[in-house]
Amino acid sequence: MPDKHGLLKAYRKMREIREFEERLHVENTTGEIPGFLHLYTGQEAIAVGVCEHLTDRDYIGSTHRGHGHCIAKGCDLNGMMAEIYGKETGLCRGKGGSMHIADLERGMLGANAIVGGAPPLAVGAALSAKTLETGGVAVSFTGDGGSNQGLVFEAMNMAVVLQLPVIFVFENNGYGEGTGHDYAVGSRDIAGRAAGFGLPAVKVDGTDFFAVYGAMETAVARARSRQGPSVIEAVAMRWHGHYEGDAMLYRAVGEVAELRANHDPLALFLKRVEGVIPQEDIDAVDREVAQAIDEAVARARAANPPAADQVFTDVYVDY
Amino acid sequence: MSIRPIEVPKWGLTMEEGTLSRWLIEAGQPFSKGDELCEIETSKIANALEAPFDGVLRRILVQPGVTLPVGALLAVAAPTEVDDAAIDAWLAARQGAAPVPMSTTDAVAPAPAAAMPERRVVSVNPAPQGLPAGAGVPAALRGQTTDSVSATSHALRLAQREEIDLSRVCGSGRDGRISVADIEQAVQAAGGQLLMQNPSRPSVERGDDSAVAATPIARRLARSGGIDLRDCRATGSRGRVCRADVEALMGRAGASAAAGQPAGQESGRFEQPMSAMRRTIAARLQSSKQQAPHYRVCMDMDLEGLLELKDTLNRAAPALKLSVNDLMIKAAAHALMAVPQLNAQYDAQRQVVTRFADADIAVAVAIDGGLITPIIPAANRRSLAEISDMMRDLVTRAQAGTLRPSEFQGGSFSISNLGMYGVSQFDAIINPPQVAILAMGAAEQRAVVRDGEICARRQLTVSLSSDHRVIDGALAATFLCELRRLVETPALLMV
Amino acid sequence: MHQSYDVAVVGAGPGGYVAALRAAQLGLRTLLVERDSLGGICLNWGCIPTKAMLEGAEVLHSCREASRYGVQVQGLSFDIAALVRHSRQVSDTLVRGIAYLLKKQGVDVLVGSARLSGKGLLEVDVDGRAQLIRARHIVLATGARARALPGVDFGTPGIWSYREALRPDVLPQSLVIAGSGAIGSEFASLYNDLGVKVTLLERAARIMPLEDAEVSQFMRSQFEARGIEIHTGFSLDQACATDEGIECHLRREDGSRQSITADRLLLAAGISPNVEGLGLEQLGVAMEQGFIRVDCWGRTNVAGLYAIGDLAGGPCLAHKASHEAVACIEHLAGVEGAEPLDRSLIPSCIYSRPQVASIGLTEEQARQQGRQVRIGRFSLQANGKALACGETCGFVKTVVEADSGEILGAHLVGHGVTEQIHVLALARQLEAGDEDLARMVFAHPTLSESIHESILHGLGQPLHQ
Amino acid sequence: MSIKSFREALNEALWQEMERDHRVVLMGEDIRGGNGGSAGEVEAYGGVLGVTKGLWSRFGSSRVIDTPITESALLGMAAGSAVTGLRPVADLMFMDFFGVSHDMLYNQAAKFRYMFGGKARTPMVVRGMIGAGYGAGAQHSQSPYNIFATTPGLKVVVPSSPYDAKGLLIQAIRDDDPVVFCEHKTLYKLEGEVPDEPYTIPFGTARYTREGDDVTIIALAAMVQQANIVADKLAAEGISVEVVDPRTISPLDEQSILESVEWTGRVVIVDESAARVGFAHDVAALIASRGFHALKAPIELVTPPHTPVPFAPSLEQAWVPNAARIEAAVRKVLEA
Repeated sequence: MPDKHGLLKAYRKMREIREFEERLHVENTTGEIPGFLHLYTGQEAIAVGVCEHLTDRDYIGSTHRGHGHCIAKGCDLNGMMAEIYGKETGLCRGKGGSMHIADLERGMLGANAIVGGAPPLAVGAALSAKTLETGGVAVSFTGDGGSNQGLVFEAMNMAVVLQLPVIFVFENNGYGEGTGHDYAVGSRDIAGRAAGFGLPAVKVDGTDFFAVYGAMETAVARARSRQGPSVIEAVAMRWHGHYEGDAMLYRAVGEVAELRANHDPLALFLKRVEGVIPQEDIDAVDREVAQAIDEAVARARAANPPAADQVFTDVYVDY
Repeated sequence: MSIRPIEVPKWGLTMEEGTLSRWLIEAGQPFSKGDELCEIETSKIANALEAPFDGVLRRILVQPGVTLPVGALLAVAAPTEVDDAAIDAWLAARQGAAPVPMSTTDAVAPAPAAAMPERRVVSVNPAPQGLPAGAGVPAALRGQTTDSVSATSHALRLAQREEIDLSRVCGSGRDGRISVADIEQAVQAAGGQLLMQNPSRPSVERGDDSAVAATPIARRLARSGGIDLRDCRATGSRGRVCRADVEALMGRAGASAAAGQPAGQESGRFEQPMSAMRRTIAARLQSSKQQAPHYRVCMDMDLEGLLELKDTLNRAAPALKLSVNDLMIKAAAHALMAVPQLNAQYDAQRQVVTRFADADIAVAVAIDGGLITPIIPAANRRSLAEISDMMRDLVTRAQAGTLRPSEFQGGSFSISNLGMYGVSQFDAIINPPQVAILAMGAAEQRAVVRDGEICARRQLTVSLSSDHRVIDGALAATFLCELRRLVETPALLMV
Repeated sequence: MHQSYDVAVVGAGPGGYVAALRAAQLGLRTLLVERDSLGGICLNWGCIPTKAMLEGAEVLHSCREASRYGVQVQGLSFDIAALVRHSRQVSDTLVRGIAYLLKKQGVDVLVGSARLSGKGLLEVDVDGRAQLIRARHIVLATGARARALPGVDFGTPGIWSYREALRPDVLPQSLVIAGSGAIGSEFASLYNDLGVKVTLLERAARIMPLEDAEVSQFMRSQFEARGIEIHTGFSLDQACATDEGIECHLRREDGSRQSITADRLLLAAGISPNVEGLGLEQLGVAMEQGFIRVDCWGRTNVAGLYAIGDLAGGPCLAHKASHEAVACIEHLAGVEGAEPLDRSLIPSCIYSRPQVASIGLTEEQARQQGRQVRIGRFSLQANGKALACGETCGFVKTVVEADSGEILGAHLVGHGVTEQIHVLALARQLEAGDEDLARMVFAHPTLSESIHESILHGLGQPLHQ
Repeated sequence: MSIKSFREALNEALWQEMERDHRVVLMGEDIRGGNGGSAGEVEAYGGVLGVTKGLWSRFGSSRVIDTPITESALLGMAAGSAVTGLRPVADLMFMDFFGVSHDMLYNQAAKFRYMFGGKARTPMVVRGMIGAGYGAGAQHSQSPYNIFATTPGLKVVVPSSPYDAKGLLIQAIRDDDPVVFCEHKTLYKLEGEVPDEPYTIPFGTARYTREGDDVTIIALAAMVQQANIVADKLAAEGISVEVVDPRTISPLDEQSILESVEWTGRVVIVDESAARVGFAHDVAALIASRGFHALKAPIELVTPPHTPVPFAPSLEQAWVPNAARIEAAVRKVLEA
């Protein structure tokens, strides 16, 4: 359980994610944003609950639904927004986009548009941490859809074989694209299946910041003390479609409304900290975050697109 | 290993020489890449030469105040473990690149004249064997390439063949690697031209397409269009190349050749672009006039004896049609044998004077739109009849434009004669890389004093222009004295 | 006018003017000297005006034969003066054309008599004033003239050379022609057609002695059929004017004599080169049988001096002179690919009626050279076009080397053969063999088909005989 | 300088680079071998063909990492560790196995730098065997370097001699980009002079193993040896053959290829990768588009047929390009 300062910081992160994603949900309709958007709303507690245990020497590997992970890991909001707008001021200079936001200085190994792509990379980052003795750990985020990929299994096995400081976080948000978790995950139990690889695996409520935070505390402690990898399955349904524009014909009428009413991670968080954090502090954070997101959008829109000659740069370090 | 030269750098495209102002480090001192080694002045700038690599300055070859062409050797660097003998050997191997200050021609050492009989060339410093190689390479690029330069295999081969120093060529490839195209570009930028020909079988045989079965028309068409019949398809009867095949190839070649635009023309004013020949003449003579310090020595000669000899011979033999010019060529050739220093070529870049065993005399011939200098090779060994016949043939073919390049390129000495226009005397510009040219006026009746009496004699005035870098006044005068002796006692020409 | 030239050409006939044109084309400064008129004998007194005259005779002949085609010509009359006028006009037109060409190419033309005054020096007498010309190369192309015979004086009225024969004021009653070469035979045919009683004398055993024996034999029978009296094996000893006309004294080889009298005597017994007054002796120019000795490029033994055309030896034909001119100039100018003239490729033509055209070797010459030959023959009597035209008089004879198939020679007699001969000239030039010609498609009906048939005959594959 | 085999040269390169830089780690199945076996702590393999022999004994398990048979995780771990500070050398064993793991190379490692706006470096090397000739069958005999070379972001090395193998492998390890290092299995025993000290050969510099005037043969790996045989044989007939070994096909030394073509005007390209859309076709297109004017004859390609690699030795010999086929191609372009 973090202290008051930590709680307010966690809240600010969750609020940032919420504002960022809801603002994109609106801005996307202007047609100014190229490509696909996969929004994280509803899962804020997972990213923040995990990343509050991490520092810049620790690495995370993300998914195509990566905005929340980026913000939680400390990526610059302006840089992220500009990247999503495809501008030269973006974190990846407009060459990555929403699905490939990365910030290696923050330990963010990149959102990853290949489902199941992060775990092997996180294994590699953990190998670096172990070999170079940085004391760092590596975390991979994978969805319930990605949990079925063979290379995810390979990664878990490798991590166990080499006893690497890596934590595999499975965010079970109910759907892999338009296919339900209950259909696609044969055992219907991601954590239970993972345990078979020979590592501790727990299942928590992903809308509950404190549950995630607690599970991660244990896993990080194991990793940092060279006790090997862990698995956390966190369940939190997404509020938006697979991508922006998804008609969500696969969801029952009222499902999302019910989520908004009863499973809002931010609301649940505020309820828990009632009396601990003064309301005016909360209000101040809300105001500041709204302002920051306003500014990020304005800056992103005003920024220049990358010059055409940039198409040729950054393929190789040296060629 | 790794004895490396410190050379006069090329700062900017137009720099051709630099004067060493002072050394900033002493012999024996080590230096690092980027250290300033010495100061060099050019006509445009004074600048410090930065060390292109790490090393120890082992030997300073040039003292302050000396002017040297770009690429000339200033000093030698080598690690301390390299002994002096190795450096001496290295210097000797670096053919002819020994520092010969431009300002002191006296410094040309009387070197062991290593004769190369097959070429009949005697060189003050050993000349490279393949004389045609490097012919189109401007002096600024000539030299030996050290193995530290990054270049493609063909670029290295080309550099070796054409004697190009690749350190003076900018590479456009990865990490500055030099390609064949880079060399071509550098040579062109410096005003030269490379003949890129693979001497392998297809090129050697080029032109000899007689073995190809072809119709007479196709053969003729191909010849006139410069088409090699072996490049043509053979769709004609009995597997022969026919007209259509040749034309198909011409069509492809012709499509890429742009049609020339007629020159702009306003009322009363005509712009005429310089012809290629004019441009060449302009460039060569301008460079000669600017670079070679010309001076003239004149002398009158009595022609009575020579004219009498000429008439006697012409009368006696139908096959002889000697002119004064023919006899003067012969006389000059003999005089050059007596004063061989004038029978030479000078390579300012390499600071080498090449002397020739035979007098290859170039004779200036006016042709439409310019002039050309066909050569009587080994005029000293030819009879008057041969010289006369060759001259008539060369001059006629010069007019008709049918001379081959080998007939007008090179030469060890030139003669220009304007006597037929009634010119008494004139000065000529040296035809580089030669070192002297003889200008002949008309044979004129002049009142001269002989044995205290004024009498009319036919006289000729000649003017010798010499390059003072190589030929001093006394030498020029010696040559003219010898020439006069031969002209006034023409029977000597028969010997 | 320049002070000095690269090339000076003396004589503006078909050799000289072509040499000057070619030299100027190659960029050489060129002078052409002519003492009379441009075009030389060929244009003024030879090839061209005779053809104009012969065409007149041909038309007259056709009119006489017209009734065969149902054409009735009444009141047919002939005016020799008008024909002469036409002939002169043709010459004038061509001469003007030459002058234009020379001017266009930048050739300087000097009218006067030239004389070599030294090596590379020409002295030209222009209206009595001597002009000195210096030239690196001097090309002599002064041509030739009708050869005079001992005992026969050209000054005598009634004794003609071709010049007089080309412009008679009136037609003579009778004409004796000495010499049955091209000139003699053409005039014999011409004057016979014009209604003159013609007697043709030939010192050799047959007329047209340079042609194939079969041609001579055929032409003799043709001429005799037309009423031309022919005496072969006779030489003209003497001719003198009498009241009855020109009395010609003839002598046989065996010494027996005979005399004939006619209104006019035309001397056509060969030609003499115009070597006189050129100053050749002073320069030591080497001669050979009256002609200037030259190599295949026209070079004499004197440096820078050349001779081409009739002056340099036979055959004395305009086209031979022109070819020599080009070869000579191209060689001295160093033109790549210049080739000397191959004399075996020169066709020769006699514009008599019927015409004679030939190229290469006669059958006799070929056999004398020891070559195995196959002879092809074809008579125009079997040629459809000839029948249609009523020109069945003539034949084609081809001489082909047996092993190589090379067309060694061809001999044509008949209407228009002077045009048809070029098929065979082309074949020789391109070294097409008889098998190639056998495969060649000849249009039907043409007179040229006879060539095809003769070739086929030689190959033993005749179609129409 | 001493005589070493291709295999020894590679081993020496790895050894020297691991000595020089503690960030260099090796990973792959059985690069040590023996892990978890009943024989205890032994080096059972040192690589299936012995390339990594002795390295585990020297550098230990933390730097010579035996992995499970798990190519995806292997390359993923290599990519992830490369982008976070290590310089891994992953041994794929047979390059044919790229199929089960290609995402980590194709979508991840190759793209990091570009996709992340130039902020990532991925200094990893993927070693693997290529080539037919050992009767290894359709799944262990291919030469898929053409497939790697299509991917921007990957560098592809195909050495043909011990000297090149060492210099290029050291360069590959020191290179900050992902490098696919293709070792032709028939070359391992090939011996040649190799300097004892470490050295690098810059990528994108072709080597002319023979210089000549009449025909250019462009070849890689084992085909270079075949081309050299042909060049030496034809030299005796007065036919002068130039053999160009590009050594790396990405980057490709286009200049050296084009200059040789400019010089000779006649080209034979030998390529073991594919009958269609292979390295040979790429180089032929390069020459056709930028060196067409120099060509005196149509370009001749010598490739395997468009079939999988057959097993039976008689079939495999017919499949793989050899000196006889190269010689025939050279004669064909000379006659054209």
